[in-house]
Amino acid sequence: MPKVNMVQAINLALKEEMQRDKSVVILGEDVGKDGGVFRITEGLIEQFGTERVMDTPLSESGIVGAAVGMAIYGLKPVAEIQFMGFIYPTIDQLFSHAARIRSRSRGRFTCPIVVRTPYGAGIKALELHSESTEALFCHMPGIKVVVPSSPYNAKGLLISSIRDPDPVIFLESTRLYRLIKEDVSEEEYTLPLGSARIVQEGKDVTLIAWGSMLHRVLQSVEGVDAEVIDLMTLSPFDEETVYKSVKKTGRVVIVHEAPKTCGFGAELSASIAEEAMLYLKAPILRVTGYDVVMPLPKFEDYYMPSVERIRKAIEEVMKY
Amino acid sequence: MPKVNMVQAINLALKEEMQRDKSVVILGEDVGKDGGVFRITEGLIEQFGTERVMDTPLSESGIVGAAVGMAIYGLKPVAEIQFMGFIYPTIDQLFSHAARIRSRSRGRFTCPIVVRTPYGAGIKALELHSESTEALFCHMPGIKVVVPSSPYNAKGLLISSIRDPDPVIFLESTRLYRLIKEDVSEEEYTLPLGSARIVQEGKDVTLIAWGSMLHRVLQSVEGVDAEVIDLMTLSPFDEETVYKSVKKTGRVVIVHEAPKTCGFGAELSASIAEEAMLYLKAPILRVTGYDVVMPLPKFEDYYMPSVERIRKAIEEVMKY
Amino acid sequence: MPEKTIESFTVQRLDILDEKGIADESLMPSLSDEDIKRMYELIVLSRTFDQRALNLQREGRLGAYPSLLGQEASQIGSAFACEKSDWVFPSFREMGVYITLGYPPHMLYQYWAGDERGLKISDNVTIFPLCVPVGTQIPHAVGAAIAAKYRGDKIGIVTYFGDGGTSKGDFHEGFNMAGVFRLPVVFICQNNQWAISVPREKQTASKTLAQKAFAYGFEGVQVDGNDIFSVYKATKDALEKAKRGDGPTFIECFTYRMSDHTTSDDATKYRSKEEVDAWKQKDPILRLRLFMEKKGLWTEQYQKDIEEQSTLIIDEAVKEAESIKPPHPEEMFAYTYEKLTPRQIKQMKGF
Amino acid sequence: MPEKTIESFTVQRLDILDEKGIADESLMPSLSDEDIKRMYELIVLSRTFDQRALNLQREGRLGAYPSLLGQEASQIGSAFACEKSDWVFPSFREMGVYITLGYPPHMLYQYWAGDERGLKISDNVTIFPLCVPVGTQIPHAVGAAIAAKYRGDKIGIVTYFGDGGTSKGDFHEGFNMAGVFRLPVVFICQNNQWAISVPREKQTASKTLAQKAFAYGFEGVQVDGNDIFSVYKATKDALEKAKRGDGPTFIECFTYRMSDHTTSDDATKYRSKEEVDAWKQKDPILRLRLFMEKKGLWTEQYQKDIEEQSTLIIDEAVKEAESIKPPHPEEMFAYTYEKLTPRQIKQMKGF
Ligand SMILES: Cc1ncc(C[n+]2csc(CCOP(=O)(O)OP(=O)(O)O)c2C)c(N)n1
Ligand SMILES: Cc1ncc(C[n+]2csc(CCOP(=O)(O)OP(=O)(O)O)c2C)c(N)n1
Ligand SMILES: [Mg+2]
Ligand SMILES: [Mg+2]
Repeated sequence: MPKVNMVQAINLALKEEMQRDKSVVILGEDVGKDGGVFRITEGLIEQFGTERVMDTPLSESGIVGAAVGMAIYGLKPVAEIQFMGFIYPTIDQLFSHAARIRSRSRGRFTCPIVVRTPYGAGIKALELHSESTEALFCHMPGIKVVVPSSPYNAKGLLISSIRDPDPVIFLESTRLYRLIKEDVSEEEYTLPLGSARIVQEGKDVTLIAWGSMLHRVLQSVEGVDAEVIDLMTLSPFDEETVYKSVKKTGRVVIVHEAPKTCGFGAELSASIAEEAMLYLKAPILRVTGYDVVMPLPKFEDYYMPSVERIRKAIEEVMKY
Repeated sequence: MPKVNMVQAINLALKEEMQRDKSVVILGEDVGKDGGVFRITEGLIEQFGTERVMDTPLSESGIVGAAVGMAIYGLKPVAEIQFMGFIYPTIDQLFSHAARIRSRSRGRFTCPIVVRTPYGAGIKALELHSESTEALFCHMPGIKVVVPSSPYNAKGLLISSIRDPDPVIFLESTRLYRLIKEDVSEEEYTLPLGSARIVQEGKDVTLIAWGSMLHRVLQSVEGVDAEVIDLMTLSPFDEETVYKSVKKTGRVVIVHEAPKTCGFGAELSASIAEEAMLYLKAPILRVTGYDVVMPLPKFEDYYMPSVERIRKAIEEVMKY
Repeated sequence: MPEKTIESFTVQRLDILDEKGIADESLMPSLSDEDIKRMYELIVLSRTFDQRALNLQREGRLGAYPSLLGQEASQIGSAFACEKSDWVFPSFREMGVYITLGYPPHMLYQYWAGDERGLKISDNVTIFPLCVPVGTQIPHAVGAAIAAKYRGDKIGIVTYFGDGGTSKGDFHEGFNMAGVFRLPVVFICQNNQWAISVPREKQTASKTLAQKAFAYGFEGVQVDGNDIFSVYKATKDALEKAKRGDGPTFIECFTYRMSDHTTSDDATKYRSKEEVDAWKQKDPILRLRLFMEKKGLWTEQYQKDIEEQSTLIIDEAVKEAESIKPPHPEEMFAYTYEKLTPRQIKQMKGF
Repeated sequence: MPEKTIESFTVQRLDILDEKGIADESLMPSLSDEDIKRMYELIVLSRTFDQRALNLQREGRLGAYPSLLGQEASQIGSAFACEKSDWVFPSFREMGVYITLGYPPHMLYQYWAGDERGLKISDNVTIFPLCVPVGTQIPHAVGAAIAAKYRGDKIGIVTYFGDGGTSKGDFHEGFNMAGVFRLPVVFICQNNQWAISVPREKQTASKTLAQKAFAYGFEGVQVDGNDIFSVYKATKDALEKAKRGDGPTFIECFTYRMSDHTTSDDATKYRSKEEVDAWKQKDPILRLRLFMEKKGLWTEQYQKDIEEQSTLIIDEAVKEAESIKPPHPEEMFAYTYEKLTPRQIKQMKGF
């Protein structure tokens, strides 16, 4: 099995699905000849032509709006938004339409689109190139949100997302794109949406993370008997796995890079406080980005949850 | 003191601020001759002219974007978005710009805009006329979110919002517009942003709500020694008041009409689970809208948190 | 500045049937007597539907409702030009379009009474559900056209919006893509002169709406939107052009909203009786009737017959709409995703 | 269809200075020799700034950086037409505009090194911070123009964007409002033929970008964007028109992005060497030099002097930018709101 990074794994998933299913098409800015600014779609226009790999005008709302129309007609469009900071103009099409097509038409029409976008900090990029606002999309019933954490699960989750009959936001950590290589089969495989994965079992404390923060968590749990959960799908999230772990450990630390207030950590914590309160031995702590406008690179390291901050939170809950 | 409803109270606040400060101007769809579809701006164009009460083209993003530019230049624009369901196309201008003007220019420029919009269900309206997605705006540092619950506090909070040096989303419950009348002084008064109000003191359970749900909560607490908090400002919310109450009662029920997952109740619950865990006697419960696309009128009553559902939650936490 | 000219345009206007019912024969599209009668009957049916909706709303049996009064020629003329296989993406006022395409009137009433089951379109009608957020359906039409072109389906995609809709960003992004990809879309703007209380000249400073198409490299044309023959012809030609692979067309139907914006609105607050009265002379049904009378296609008896027929259909539709059992609360969850989420199942079981 | 014409337009193009440095005297704007030399010196300074930025980036001392190479005439010609009191809303590639308006170069380096303090504009320069989300600054210019008009300030508002920016919804909504309210805005599009890898003809199907203005009821003009006199004249005229109260103007500067999109891009992937080489002949600095030489305003010595001068300024700017102490972590919180929230205070104190 070839060892590939996440860019290659995502490229592989797209290629395989396009080979398998003629209704899968790609659209976005610079996805064609340029192969995407992160090279995710490299080689696809050569293999599948301009009809299936469409360079669009600079129109985020138009891209997602057109994808909705394509899906209504029966295609399975995979739209790329160049950075998560440019997804905001698509929110109207996502929330007013993509999320509601099935409901509005009582199932006559559906909206199986995937909106892929690079998210998160860690590559010292420009303003609006480091956003991590995944929680916004988890508050919209009708939309699913998926965040892979490795080449292997990126491929399996993307294929599932493309095959999913409902709209999926697929968030790819820019920091992870080229950070890790993994064995990724060129055979077809899928990973189910809505299922978390226990990366490491443990008894004393449950750590919950997704995307690039998972790796920081793994660096932080040394010497602790920690159970580490990679959520992978945020909406709908795998409640069962979370509660089961929390009921076992009685302690929870949630880590994400988005600002704390109303981040997805809030939902996790609230769900736990509702469903597993009696098992808790300590306050549920969140280690997150600060409640500030996402800063430029000079502040980036300070903004991001560090190993040190995560350790401190673990120590804190272990006091109880 | 005249007894007025919320429509009149908001109208009064706008009129007073426009009289006091020439830099306060209004823009939006149908805010002029028509006086707004809910009659909030009635009479203002006659009094202040078309230069200060601007009917705009049908362009939500343009309205908020123009308001940002006006604020940068030194005005204090109050923009009306006709219904909260049409605020989604403004999210890009709000999150990419309004929230960041101060930070991006390190304080050289600021963005004192108010975006008013009717929100929530309860008037059996069309699709996208009953949205309650306040939580989205609470996840964006740089933005404040205010939700009045009565004519009196609507006036005081709106005046504070207009005078606030930062962008404020001001959410007006359509259900409350004409539901209650209250004494509202024609004298100038303000209510501070970021402060909650204890509507009713109690010892056994803390209920937290805002906007129209506050009234449903008040109907539900009969016979219970409940402390009821009207949050009024969601971002930044009054942590001190919330924790103090929770530490006293040890039981919490949060009520909102937005879908449960990632609603603002999640943040409240998570904050409490972090800061006051050791005082809690029972799970923190949320009584909310369901995790479905906001339905049309035939389902509205079933969707909204009912007195019965709230009572049931109170009974549940009282079991502990 | 004295400069050189590098591009030029003209905006055309099409008028066939005048207010007196006289048609310019040189421009007249080919329509059989049966077609013309069918068009007329659809206008009468739509108007009957509309009038009843206003009554039902007044009685609290429907929610807020947007009347199509005055826009029948624009709606029925254009929809009549569609083939069964064409796709239509309407805005929210297109009850005349729905009816022309064979959508069951009782389902429209059901929807306007606040029951989303009214939007469960049957598989053989390719008209999309009503779109409430103005202008946002335009990119859907564009996307469907991309898909149809990709599949090699020789069909046209029609989308409707108002003069207000032309101000939205999605209008721009959709039109621009349609131009770039030369898509088989027919964009139909019912310029009814008002967007709630905002008059056309405050909506945009361009003299016509039609000219906006030139910004995207394709043709825009203005037609008398109260003249069903002009609307029909322009739509028919545009659909043929689309199917030939010659790209999109923008048709501005110059018409008038005779009614309040919706039943929640009071138009007397912002527009004059004189203006409304002037437009009454231009009633689309009046001039078609005069035309048909001259051709011997219209008689008093015919009028009575089709009015009766329409009333019957509408009576039946109301009865059917109101006899439908209220939806089961569980249905509220059923169409969020293909499958219920575990959390939804928990919520359904009661708090 | 035979119809009647109800509106017509022509799109004009302005060319003054040709590639050989010969100016059409009948069109030449009034500029003193000193003005012309100042313009030239600003081009040289901008190019020195730009070249250094590319070097610094290569050495890891700046982040990703978008070169303005080739667009100097468009940027400096237009900014030179601005008065001190005019307001400017740039996009992200307008380092030449910033420099022309007197923005300290060291702050630009500071910003591109990832330090937002570089955007803390001093009170006497009314140019707005760089805007990263393409096209979204256009409504800000429109809003500022509404405010200026309301205040009775007789100023012009200038905003810059690229050919890619014309596809965004905010372009449309902003332009439309500017037309409706007849605002004192000058919209400047640097059509540099590329939006990253998307060529101009795939961005939109209209023959010119200038013609898009007619969709909003005001004038659009195309100018040779590599000819500083054309750009200057068009901008100056448009600003005067704006200040007279005669509304907005759209200027398409027809130019070319000589460099990669940014330092993260590799343009050889998607465009040919031939195309780039052809545009080298049209270099804006070359033709201005030829013009000045003929007028006796340019000598080898002059060139050496101003190059030295520019290098000195840029050396100084780099030194200053790099000697600034890193910001204190607490500064990260300071500009979210006017006052810190209780939660921020808690966060600042450490988790
Ligand atoms: C995006 C959006 N903004 C505001 C509204 C509220 N609204 C409903 S219809 C309407 C006016 C629409 O005018 P036009 O496009 O001319 O269509 P018409 O009503 O004349 O048929 C407005 C402002 C809406 N539905 N969607
Ligand atoms: C809304 C948005 N989408 C995507 C991007 C990523 N991006 C940065 S520049 C650019 C191309 C811009 O092209 P153009 O407007 O012609 O300006 P130019 O780069 O040529 O100066 C893109 C797609 C962005 N910054 N903003
Ligand atoms: Mg209209
Ligand atoms: Mg460009």
